Amino acid sequence: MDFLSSLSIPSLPILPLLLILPILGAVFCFLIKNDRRHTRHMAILFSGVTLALSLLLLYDISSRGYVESESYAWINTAYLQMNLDIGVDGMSMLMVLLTALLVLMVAIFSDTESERSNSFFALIMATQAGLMGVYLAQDYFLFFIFWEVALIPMFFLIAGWGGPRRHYASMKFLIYTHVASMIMLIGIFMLVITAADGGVLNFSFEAVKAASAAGLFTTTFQVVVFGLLFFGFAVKMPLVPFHTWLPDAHVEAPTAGSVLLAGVMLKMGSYAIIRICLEVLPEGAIAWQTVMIVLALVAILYGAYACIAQKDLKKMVAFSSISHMGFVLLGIATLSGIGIQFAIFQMFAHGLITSVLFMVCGIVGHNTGTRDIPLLGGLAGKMPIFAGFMMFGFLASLGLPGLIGFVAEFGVLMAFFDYLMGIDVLWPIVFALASLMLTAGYFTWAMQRSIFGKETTKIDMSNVHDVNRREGVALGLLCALIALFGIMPWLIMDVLAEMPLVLLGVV
Amino acid sequence: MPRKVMTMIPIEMFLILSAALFCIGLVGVLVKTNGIVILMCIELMLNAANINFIAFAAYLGDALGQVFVLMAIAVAAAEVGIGIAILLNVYKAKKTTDVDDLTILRW
Amino acid sequence: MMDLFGLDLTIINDVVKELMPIMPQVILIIAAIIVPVFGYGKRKGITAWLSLAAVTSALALTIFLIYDSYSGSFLNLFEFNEFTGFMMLIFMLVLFLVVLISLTESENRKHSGEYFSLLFVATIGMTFVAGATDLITLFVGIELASISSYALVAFRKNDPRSAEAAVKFLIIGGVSTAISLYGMSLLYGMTGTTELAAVADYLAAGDFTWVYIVAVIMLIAGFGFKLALVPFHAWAPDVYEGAPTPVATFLAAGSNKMGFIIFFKIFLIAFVAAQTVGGVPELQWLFAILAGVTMTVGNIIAITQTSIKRMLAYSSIAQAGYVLIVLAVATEYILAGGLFHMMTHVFMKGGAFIVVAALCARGIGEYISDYKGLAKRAPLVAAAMGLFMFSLAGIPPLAGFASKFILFSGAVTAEGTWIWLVALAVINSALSLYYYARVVKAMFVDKGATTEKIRVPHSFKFAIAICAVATVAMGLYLGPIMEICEAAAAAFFAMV
Amino acid sequence: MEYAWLIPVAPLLAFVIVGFFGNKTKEGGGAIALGSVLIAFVLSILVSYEYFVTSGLFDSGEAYAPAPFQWLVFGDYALNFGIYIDSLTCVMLLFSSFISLMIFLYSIGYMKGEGARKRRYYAEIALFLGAMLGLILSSNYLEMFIFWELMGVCSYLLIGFWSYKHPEGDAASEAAASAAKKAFLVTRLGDVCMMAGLFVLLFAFKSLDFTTLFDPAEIANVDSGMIILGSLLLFGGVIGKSAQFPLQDWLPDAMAGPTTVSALIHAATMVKAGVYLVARSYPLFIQSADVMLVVAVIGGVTAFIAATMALNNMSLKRVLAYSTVSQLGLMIMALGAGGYVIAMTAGDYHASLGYTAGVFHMMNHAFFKALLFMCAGSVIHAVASEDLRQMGGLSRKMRITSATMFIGALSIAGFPFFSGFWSKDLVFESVMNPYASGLPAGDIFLFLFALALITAFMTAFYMFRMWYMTFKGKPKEAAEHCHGESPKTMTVPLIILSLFAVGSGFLLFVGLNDIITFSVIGGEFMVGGNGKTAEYLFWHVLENKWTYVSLALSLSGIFLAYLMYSRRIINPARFNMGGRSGLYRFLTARYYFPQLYDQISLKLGYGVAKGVDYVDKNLIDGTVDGISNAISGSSDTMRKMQTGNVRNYAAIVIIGTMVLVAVLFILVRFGGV
Repeated sequence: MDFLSSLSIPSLPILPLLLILPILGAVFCFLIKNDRRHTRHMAILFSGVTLALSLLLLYDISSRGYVESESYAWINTAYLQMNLDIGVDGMSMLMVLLTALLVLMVAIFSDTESERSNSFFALIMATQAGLMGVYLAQDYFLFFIFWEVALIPMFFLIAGWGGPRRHYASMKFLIYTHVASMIMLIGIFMLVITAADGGVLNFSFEAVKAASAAGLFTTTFQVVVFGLLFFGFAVKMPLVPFHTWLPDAHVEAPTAGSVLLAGVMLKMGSYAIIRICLEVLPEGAIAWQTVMIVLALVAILYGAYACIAQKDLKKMVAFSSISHMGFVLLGIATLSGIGIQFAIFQMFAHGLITSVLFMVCGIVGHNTGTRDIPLLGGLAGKMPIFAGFMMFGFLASLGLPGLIGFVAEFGVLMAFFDYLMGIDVLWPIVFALASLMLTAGYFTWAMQRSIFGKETTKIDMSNVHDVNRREGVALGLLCALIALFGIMPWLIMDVLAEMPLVLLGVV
Repeated sequence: MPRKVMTMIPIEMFLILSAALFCIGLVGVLVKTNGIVILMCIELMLNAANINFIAFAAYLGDALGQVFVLMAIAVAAAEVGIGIAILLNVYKAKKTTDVDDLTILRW
Repeated sequence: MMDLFGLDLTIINDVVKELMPIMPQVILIIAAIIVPVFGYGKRKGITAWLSLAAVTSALALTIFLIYDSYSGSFLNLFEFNEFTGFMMLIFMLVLFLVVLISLTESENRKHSGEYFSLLFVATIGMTFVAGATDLITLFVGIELASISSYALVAFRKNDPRSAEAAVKFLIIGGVSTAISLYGMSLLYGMTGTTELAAVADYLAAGDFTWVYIVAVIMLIAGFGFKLALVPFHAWAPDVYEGAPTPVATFLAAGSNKMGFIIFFKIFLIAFVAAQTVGGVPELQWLFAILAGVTMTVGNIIAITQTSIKRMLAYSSIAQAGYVLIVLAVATEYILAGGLFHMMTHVFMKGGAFIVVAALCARGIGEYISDYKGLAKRAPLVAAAMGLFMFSLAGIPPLAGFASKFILFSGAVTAEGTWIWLVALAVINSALSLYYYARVVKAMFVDKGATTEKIRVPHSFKFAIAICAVATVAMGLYLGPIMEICEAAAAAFFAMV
Repeated sequence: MEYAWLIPVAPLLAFVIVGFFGNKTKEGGGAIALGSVLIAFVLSILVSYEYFVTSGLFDSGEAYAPAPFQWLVFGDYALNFGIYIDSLTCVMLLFSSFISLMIFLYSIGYMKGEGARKRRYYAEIALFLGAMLGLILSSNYLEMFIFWELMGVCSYLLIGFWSYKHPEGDAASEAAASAAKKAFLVTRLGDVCMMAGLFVLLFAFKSLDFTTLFDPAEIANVDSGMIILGSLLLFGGVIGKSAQFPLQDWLPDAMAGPTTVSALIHAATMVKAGVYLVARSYPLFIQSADVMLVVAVIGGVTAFIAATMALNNMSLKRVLAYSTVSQLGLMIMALGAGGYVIAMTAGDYHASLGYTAGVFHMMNHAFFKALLFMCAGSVIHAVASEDLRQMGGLSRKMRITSATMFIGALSIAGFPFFSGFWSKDLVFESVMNPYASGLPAGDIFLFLFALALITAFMTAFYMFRMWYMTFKGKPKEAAEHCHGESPKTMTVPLIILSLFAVGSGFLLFVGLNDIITFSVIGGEFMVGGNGKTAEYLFWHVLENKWTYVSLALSLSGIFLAYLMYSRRIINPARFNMGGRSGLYRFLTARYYFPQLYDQISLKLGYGVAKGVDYVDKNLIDGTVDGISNAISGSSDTMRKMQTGNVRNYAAIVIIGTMVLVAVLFILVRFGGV
């Protein structure tokens, strides 16, 4: 750490670099001649540097309450003021780290997309650029731009490298989420224009926050706008009943796509709910609290039940994400410091865990040629290491203590219980707890049918091989992190220490 | 009583006349299938407007209306000129000027 | 007084001063007269280059005039100000692009002189409309533009589709002309003058006598044809499909902008004039409804189109619907947004048509299915097309998104009267992504029958490049252009 | 004592090492695992010695609880990690590490044939033990819960050890997999309850440290309702882990794992954790007599039911499994009864007999049950079958095994002066106690006492039924190809343990009487110390008339078994009518508990899931697709309006104009909206 402190970090404009590097990476990957190894190495290089930078940033701002922001002039006309305001706080810092990490993992992991690999990796880097932007933006215009930018490369990833029904899935994904974000756009307009109050339209987060603090937003206004924004974010998260784009998209997407989609993209929704809805529209949040809680519980249980019924392993995992994102919303909906803290924690945890799960699904699909659970069985015999990873991932996902998932779920549920004690209604906790049972149920059942029991004869297992080195490295690293943060949760909690205070100042 | 008043035809008359002309032209456009005839009907409609202009000009004692009419006539002439040319072209291509036969481009 | 060979030069100076406001048009007029002459010489190619030179100089002059914010009027029929300048800029740009891609349009070898001069005349008409201060100027300008575009549409003599398109264009156009002329006559009768200002005052008064209603509706119906408002849109798809693609480009990118100017000059002015008494709510609501219907119908029909040109036609109907919001809301900010959207529309829609034209020139069909696997055959063109499509759909960070962003945000007013309209527009533009994405998917995802490369003529490449660059630049850095738009809007509001 | 945290760490470390490099080391990591547990055992001895003798904490009856390490702090809640040592901890540490040592040693021989999978086996049992030791040392409920769940997973892994490539074929591996799943889910149900309990307690106390929760002052200013709710939910966890009624049914299935694993689960680790939790949570539980009553009743019912199920079971290991469940029931019942008495006679109470009995019985049970399982293991090892009907006459071939197993059976049956005898009779008396001292719910306890007596009889009967069927009579087919006694690594532990099975009872009179006690003195809780004197207990047991009643029952049970299965004087078929009797089938079907579980999981789980799936596919997704279809459909119809006939276009224009007029007229008429 000495050499770190020795080189003066502020001289290094990390924040903009975090945005620029992925774009450069995309360009380079695209320009490189269509050679799988080189493009992959290029992608690994760029995402690695990005990860390193974000870690550097973390270390750099750790002394300053994990807050950092920079602003560059961009558009200033008689009517408009949109500047390149980028910055991080505890929450976005975690998300940035997650993005950088998962992209690196994906770059290490994916090797199966043989044709057009240069555009494949370019698209992945482009997605990273979009995601980074969403988490760094401090200006609504910028935020929305990146929000949409993240969409397009993902569309191409699904449509170009996806499964048999990729045309349907990609279109559905694109249109559905785009409609949602346009609705959200109306909300943003209303926010900014009401905040401007006849003056220059200043799109920066600060301006709107200030207006909210100054009480320019009446309660009815808040309720309406909260609804508009919340719909946009709910589709992204996704919440039942706005979720149907997700299973299709996941089932058809290539592994890398699924990992980024579930690992980071879904978080955009919950991130935005906290960042925008809660910070700017406190009264709206209070008005919508009950609805949010109901939606969260529905998502949790619905997702869990849907998992039980799935035959496709990947689809099951997709639904499990819905269920787990429900926990995130549950934490947010308590509108309490603990709840939000652990909602963010859960976002991070789910990001790590679900990546493992999707990688596992990818390996199954690739090595055995099918992800259909009834066709699988006794894989543990042929692919023991794989079975180990799968088991680890599933156990982590069902909230095994000692792994990151447990801490998050425990915290969220504790926050929810706290809230319930506050309003003296205890029974809703039962649903949340029931979901824990269901989760354990479908995961163990899936394991029993896919990796245990007698080796399947329905598919040709003769040339099935175990996890190879690339996959092993990626999965191993992720699993290690899952365990690490499960045992030392304070590493994350410290980053989040300031967050809820910031929010509770408003909520 | 002075003759001036006697010769004064109320403006409503002109308006009714022009309206009638306009409607005739309109109906013509809708019912006729021959391109040439349709062009003529359009001329009718234009002239209805012209009558309005003249009448108003007269009653307002203002020359602008007449200027406008001259412009309009010129324009109409040009339009017919182009129109005939186009219809000729069509006739060359399809040996008919019946607009109902021109339905390649649709949906 | 300076004096050369006993010849008083100040006279020239005076003439120039006199003609300064319409100098760009003068250049075009001269070109329109000269170019056909060369059309019968041996080296027909020269006509193209001549006209390119003319356009370029006119464009340059316009830009110069805008640059030093010149303003002046010509015989109180035509006034040049920032607004006029901006619109002229748009038309000149369109003309420039069209001339550019016509350089190598093989079918124009014969009569190419006439072709170009027709283009010029049409543009002259539009530019006069842009600066018109009098119904007469307005009418003459419109008719100049219309009549010469009839001829342009019919230009491909031995192509029945071209002829058919021309006939439809002609008949509907004629009817509309008649209707609008009748409306104008009524207005003249009511106001006793043909000055737009007076007309505006009359409309602003908003006493809904039968004459008033009939006149207003006739104007809307007559001019609605120009920008293909639903229900006056039926001609547009057929004409765009039938016309030679450069001409279609000209119409799509240029002539429907003229329609907007007319509406602005007659109605928007009136609404602004009545702003103090809260505008003319009835008419504004009428326009709001028109806007909603237009954008919805346009988008919905576009979804199932198979021919790209028709699809683009419907999409420009929808775009017209978006811009029509300006008339409903009638604030300076949204006018700026509307102008901005027109500007971006020139490049994205023009660019799209140019790509189609370029591929037509290389024998690629006009159907979406013909574009399968284009990314392999002509990567750069395909990329540009993708840009235009996404920009039209309003995907950031492209120009289309920026202009829509400002246009729609302008409609979200503090009292929130038009929220429903914004919602409708937003949903529409989200739906529109569907048919644009289909084209993109065909080009990039689907496998084509063949993968042999396509070489696009250089002039096309150049034009496409211009459009692509503009599409990206105006999206990423909309500051300067937005300032011009705001200046234009301010000038327009100052006219009241 | 500050190095006590090394006790669990040693096996955990072994888990990591073996898990990654096991195959490169001796016996697939067996050596390392053995070493780690040895370290743990030695350390436990040292720690206990320090606690009891040198530190002097024991004499003052207080716990060694150094300032914990802050693990997670949020809101005004603090979750810590630390160690908490009192006499109960020490006892648990000692016997579980010692027995694990024996089992690990035994495993070396037992798992010889397993080849490469040994690595996995040793890693997992090391983790298992580590979790158990960690749980024992935990200084708060969350820490406990974490290890608790870890054990759940280990049991899942170990029960499912043969879930693929089972030595006895695919069917068996399927069974193993489903048994593992069942064990995990059923215990998970309890764990979820416990988790809820944690929420309640955490909310009430703002902390989960024992030092806080067991502080009478703290308890005083917390709403008693919260405590009752919390302790009931905690007990839910116990029901799951210690296989109490109604969640007892996973344990018999858990026999699918290797026998050593069963021994580990039953004797040293998992199921004992539940009992330990009750004992540990005494200060909370005794806050309400009702809670304790519930505990006692659940225990009694379990003891009885499990014993009946064992009566006619034909699988060697399953009989032992049921006996475990039944014995656990006894322990829980004793604890409940003891606690009930304290709760009733609130305030000052001299050392709770029930507590002593429960913990003491847990310890003894650990010894003889480990012994029994390992004997069973060596039998199975020899005859490669678990079916009692296929054995017989083995005592000639395997002398040591049969002898040691006989001792174990005597001990569990409560034959005089064997370890089981002392603890069991203490249990009986503690259950009798509330009735004797005329407390409100005395009749219930009388009933429980009756159950206990019957259980004692049945226990003696089925244990010896098992023993006779295995070792006496003429050899059946499986017994034919039995190749003599098992290797030394297996028999040595048997002998050692059998010594304990005989003698461990006397520990009560050489100090244990003063160690495993719980007492409330002036509102202060005190674990250890202040117990009844040894000779008091000794004579107390011998003078108590109920002792002789239960003894008589046990003996008669043994005798009956002798008559039925050794001398064949009474034909068992007379009872079961050749398997046709309803009762017989009811028992073999385990009271139809498995079906009940399956039905519940099917209806609540799969049934609903199907419904949700249907809704998802048709209703929700259907709506989305429906909308898009509607749009494209309307698009199709609308584009057909574009007939291509110019006159229609003109007509459209005219009609449109008319409509506009109408619209504007309406707008004007109704005031511009």
